[in-house]
Amino acid sequence: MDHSSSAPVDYLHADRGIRSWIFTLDHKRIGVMYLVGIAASLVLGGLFALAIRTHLAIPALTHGTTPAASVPAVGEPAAVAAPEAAAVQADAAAGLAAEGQAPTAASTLQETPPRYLLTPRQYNRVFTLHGAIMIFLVIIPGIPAALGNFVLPLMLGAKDVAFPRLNLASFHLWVIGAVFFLAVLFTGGLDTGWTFYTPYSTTTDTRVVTAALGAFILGFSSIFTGINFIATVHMLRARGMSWFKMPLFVWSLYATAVIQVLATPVLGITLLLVAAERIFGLGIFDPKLGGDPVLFQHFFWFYSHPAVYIMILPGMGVVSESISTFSRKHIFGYRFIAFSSVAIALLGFLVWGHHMFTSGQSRLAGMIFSALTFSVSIPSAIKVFNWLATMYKGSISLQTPMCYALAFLFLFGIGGLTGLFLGALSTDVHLHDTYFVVAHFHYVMFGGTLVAFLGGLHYWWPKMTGKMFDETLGRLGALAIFLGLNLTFFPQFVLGSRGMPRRYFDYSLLLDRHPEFAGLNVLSTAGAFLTGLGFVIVVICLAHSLWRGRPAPANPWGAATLEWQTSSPPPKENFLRPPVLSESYDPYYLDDLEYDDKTGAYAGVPLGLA
Amino acid sequence: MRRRLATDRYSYSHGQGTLPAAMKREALSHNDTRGGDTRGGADRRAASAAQAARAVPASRGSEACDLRRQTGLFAWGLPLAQAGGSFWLPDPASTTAHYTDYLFYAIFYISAFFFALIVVLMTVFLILYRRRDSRSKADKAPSHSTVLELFWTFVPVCIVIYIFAAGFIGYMEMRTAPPDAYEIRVTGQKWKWFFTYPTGYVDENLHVPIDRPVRLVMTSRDVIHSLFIPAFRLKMDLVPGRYTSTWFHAVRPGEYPLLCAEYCGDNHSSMLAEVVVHEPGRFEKWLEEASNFMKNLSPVEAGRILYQRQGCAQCHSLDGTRKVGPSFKNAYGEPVRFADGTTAVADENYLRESILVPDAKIVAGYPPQMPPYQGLLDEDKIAALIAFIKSLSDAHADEATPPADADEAPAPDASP
Amino acid sequence: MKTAESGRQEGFGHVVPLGTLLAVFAALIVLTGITVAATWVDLGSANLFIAMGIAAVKATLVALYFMHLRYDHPFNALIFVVGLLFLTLFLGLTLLDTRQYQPEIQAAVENPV
Amino acid sequence: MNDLTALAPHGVSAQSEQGHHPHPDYVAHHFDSAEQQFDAGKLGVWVFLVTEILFFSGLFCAYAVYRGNHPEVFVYAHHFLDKNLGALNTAVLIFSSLTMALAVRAAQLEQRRALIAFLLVTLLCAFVFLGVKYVEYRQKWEHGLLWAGRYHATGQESNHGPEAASADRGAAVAAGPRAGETTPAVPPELPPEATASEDAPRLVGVFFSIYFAMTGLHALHVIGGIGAVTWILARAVRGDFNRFYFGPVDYVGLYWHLVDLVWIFLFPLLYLIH
Repeated sequence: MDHSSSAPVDYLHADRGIRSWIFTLDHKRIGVMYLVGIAASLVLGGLFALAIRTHLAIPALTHGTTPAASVPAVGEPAAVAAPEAAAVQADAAAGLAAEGQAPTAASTLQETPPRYLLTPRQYNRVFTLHGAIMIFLVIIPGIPAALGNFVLPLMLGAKDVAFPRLNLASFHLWVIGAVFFLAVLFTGGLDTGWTFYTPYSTTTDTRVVTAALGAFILGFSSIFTGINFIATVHMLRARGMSWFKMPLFVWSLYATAVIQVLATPVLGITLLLVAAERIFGLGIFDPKLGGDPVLFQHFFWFYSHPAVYIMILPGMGVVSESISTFSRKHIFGYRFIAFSSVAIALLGFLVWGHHMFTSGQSRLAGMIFSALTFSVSIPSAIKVFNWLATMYKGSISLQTPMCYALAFLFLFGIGGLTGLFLGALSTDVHLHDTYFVVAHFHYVMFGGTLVAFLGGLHYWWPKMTGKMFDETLGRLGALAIFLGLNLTFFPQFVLGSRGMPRRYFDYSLLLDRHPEFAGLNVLSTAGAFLTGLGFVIVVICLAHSLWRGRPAPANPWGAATLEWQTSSPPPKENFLRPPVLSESYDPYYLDDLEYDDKTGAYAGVPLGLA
Repeated sequence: MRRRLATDRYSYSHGQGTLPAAMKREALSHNDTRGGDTRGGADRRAASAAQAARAVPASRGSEACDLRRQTGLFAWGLPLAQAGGSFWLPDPASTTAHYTDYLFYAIFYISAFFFALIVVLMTVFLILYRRRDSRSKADKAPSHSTVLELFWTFVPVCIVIYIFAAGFIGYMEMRTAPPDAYEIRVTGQKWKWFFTYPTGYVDENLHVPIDRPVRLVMTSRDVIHSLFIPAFRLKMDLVPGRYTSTWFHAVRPGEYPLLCAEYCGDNHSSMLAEVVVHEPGRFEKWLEEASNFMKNLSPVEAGRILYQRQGCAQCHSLDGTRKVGPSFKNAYGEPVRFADGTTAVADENYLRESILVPDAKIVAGYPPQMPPYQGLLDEDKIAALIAFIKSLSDAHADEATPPADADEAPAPDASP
Repeated sequence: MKTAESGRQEGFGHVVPLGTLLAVFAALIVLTGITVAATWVDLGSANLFIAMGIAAVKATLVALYFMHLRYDHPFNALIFVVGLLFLTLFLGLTLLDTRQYQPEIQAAVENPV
Repeated sequence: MNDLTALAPHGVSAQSEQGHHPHPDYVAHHFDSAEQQFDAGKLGVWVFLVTEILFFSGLFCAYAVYRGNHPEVFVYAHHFLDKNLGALNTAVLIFSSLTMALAVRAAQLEQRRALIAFLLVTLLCAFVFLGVKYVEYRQKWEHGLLWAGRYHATGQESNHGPEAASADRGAAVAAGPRAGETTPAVPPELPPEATASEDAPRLVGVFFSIYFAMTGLHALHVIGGIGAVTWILARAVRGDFNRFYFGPVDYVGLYWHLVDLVWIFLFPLLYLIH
């Protein structure tokens, strides 16, 4: 790669002006725009998370102490009321159990100021929007659309994705979906949980139809990305790049695209039916009209379980890349990792019933789904062991992307293993819909996908922006997020197994019997703030690099995949000459790349790359 | 609204074992007399409520709670200090609980082993093969070994087959009720539980015998709820338009929390009830007494119990404050303006009609959210409720007594 | 029509002969006739299978000839079949479960709460 | 629907023809050749068609669940559907599939006038199909044979609504052209046994929910198809297609055949129940 003076202008400076961004066909710019949108949604979702955690710490801090401002028992009864009435009154006022103590006016329907941060209606809207925003806006498009869009054509040695205009349409649909969600936020919110379970979603008075249409549009954005990636991987691989010369991140994006294409349409029809239920009274899911609510759960989870594999597979792809590169060692068991991605994608469609063990599903179906659920855990185990085998006898440098990869191993380890508790029938009966489930999916989604997203973001940051970030700040952010995550969600495992149900606005009524709920919830809230701090550090580190980061070399980490064989940031056409691979090329053969202290980069051309 | 049986119920650490013997007897005896003899029940409850109401706010009824309360600003009692049950699981109290506990700890130890394996290997490799001058490149090592791959595929497969089998066996036990089980019908509605006993008596707490398995046949009146009794490791959704069933056989007398586990709206977190497991032989006596509270109590007191048990308390207050529905205080005999602009005096017929078909006349400014009680309350129950409402209006308090006493309902009512 | 600059070089993609298209069309119309006719004969549950069988044959004809699956890259046919596979998977397991718990719904219909 | 190929003019074509202009303007810059572009587009359309199949799978699943568990409802309710109109619609759609296939063939053979003619006939068939659908819907609307929430069939005074509440709600809300419910206009072509059984099964409203959901979604796809074919017609008139670049016609053709395919299954499932 000759860095001749007349190096072509990079994609960031190739065109100027806002229109060159909004109507760009360049996959790299679309990736960057997705990244900005997803980061904003992540901040919004994160703020909701902090609101929930702050709210849930208050019952612990104020239970059992004499409340500061003791509001006189509401409407201290006059002559007629015997203490009985006062007690009933306190009970009717809902909230704090102990009579004599100022009854919390945090009951639902009264307008008196809540003693807690949020009233029940507000709390239900906050946790619902936290779920919906984080899932539909952040984590489903997350790695595939932001990092995948940028990196996939580069990794394949292609000039662009197969259908650039479809790619732009996908981003525009994502923006429209986000606008729908904002409309929901500002016009009364949504309080059905991100799961839209009927008949609650068809009888509540919140903005279900707007949210359903928003998610429907985001579904199409996801389908378009899926179509694009499948066509790109099939048709636009560099000359000489067979299927087994593709990087593992491309394999994981391909498997993810297959899920996106096969599962998302079912979510589309489900959401349309919920909207039709509310607008026309269609009656397929509404028991009063002869419908069956459990049928809705089948429709919903047929998409939503494969959706969790849409989230985790790209994360695994990023980890495969990072661990091999930063251990300076060929990936161990390339084909097994590649095929396990595809296996997870296909097996993921057989298991949706394990979300419904206690929902009135029949025992036979429960047995079948539980058995199939365990088949999905095997490919994940294979991947983890292969990553460890890759590190064996490597030369491991703990740079920021590697910190995130190892944090992923730790956190996904816990997340994956706690899935065993929820897959087994007799333990799931106790643990379902408790904080154990909340902790499980946060470990897998937050600890798995989001940590891998940050790892990938740092890994390809030099290629995207042409700037190197500061290592110490990067590692500090990774450490803070790692500790914060564990402090937030490990206590929730104990909360859940000891019987605290999820989506609870207030657990003070349980504190008499379970005083430990107080301590655990406060720990979890502390963890949430630590994680929030971690994110602040990450933002500072990356923003700092944009202005004062040193210019990034073409190959700062010394990887052999094609995206590192072009300049950072790459030109608009990605490669000066389309790369041609010979038979001896191997994306993970790193021995031909030497670290050069002066330039702080890896020089040399990988074996087999003309 | 937090639903409590009555103000005087003792709540103490869920494990019986923790209480000194004396205190346990006292709590239990009180527990049974409270429910047992309803004749004095109301007075006893009134008295104990008064005593509790005057009690110092910090101290709850039961001493055990006080001990823990004094130990810290708030109850930081981490599970380790928690008596009964184990670190992870609350105290088991049903015959099928051991299936869950056994498998939970089996999976826990398997997971702990593999997790430790991963973390130890990761840290060892990290330290042993950290990049340093003498080790700027990786050693030559195979990048593929089918034997190893087969090994760490085969081992997990065997483990998960075992876990599935254990889970399935326990599950079938939990979901197959023995034929002689004592059947109780459970109805859930937005933020209240109703337990209908074979005698037709409806209570908002689940009283069960200890010497027989109990089968719950459940459905919901509005949205999906989920009956969750952590101590029995039992959970089953209540789906509207359909019956779901589950069963348990309690092993120890005492009181256990019953929670709603499926999100059902604003008061999902206070849709609580108590599972009261009676001493052998005490259950039948309790049920017989409770079933005909209508006969034993004066209409006004029966009306008050109906007010609490049938869900009126949820939305209608007794002291004039506005809630979902209008307050009952001074409601009787006063003119009422309806949403459609017409007005009428709130007489007996209006009250009866509003109970049976609430949507017929909606008071102005209130949401039409009241569920119809058509077919749920029979004639003398409605009369009792109306008597109770009358007793709350100062102007007409005296009228409440005579008419209701006239038609003493002889037989225990059969309708739920 | 802007014909390609160079000579009559054969374009790619298989041109389905006219005869085949018309034959397929005729077959489809006949099959529609048959499936309608089949409803006059009452064979009990077999009717559903006959109707579905005929519909499947018609669908395969459309897919093979009108949609060129027969002449295109086999991968496109694989995509189509995988789509149908996942459709049957979704229907199959959902039907299995709903049929299992149907008695519980029937009970609630007979004596509602 | 979605035009899957980009037509940016420049770019190097590896297998370039000998012509002086190696990369014709109908091949996108990131594709090496027109054939690669065509194959990529074909692959993309087939993947899109799979999403359509799975999109309809939700309704086929609802159909299968409710027919599997309540066959009597389907037997009772299908009498209200007019078999002849259904058969006519099937024939119309199959014919439009033929003309679409002929249009694709014409595009490949660069017969521009034939291409335009066939596309016009396809559009015509599509409008005929929608017309017949309108007749059917109107007929159902008149007799109150609507979806579960609005079902209140006239001519049968029995409480056929699943619950009194929904029937009242149905009656109260059933706006639309009909006057009161007084006219017992039982559809003339109903076979005798359909009206004989007074008490319609409890779930008959759900049958019509599924009927309207399926045929309604299918009709929406026909309308989408009309839009796509019109776009292709416009480009054909403009002369964009040649034997190396007829992808869009083929892709819209594939989409149209799928819409026909879905109807091939809908027709027996809804109309020919026995």
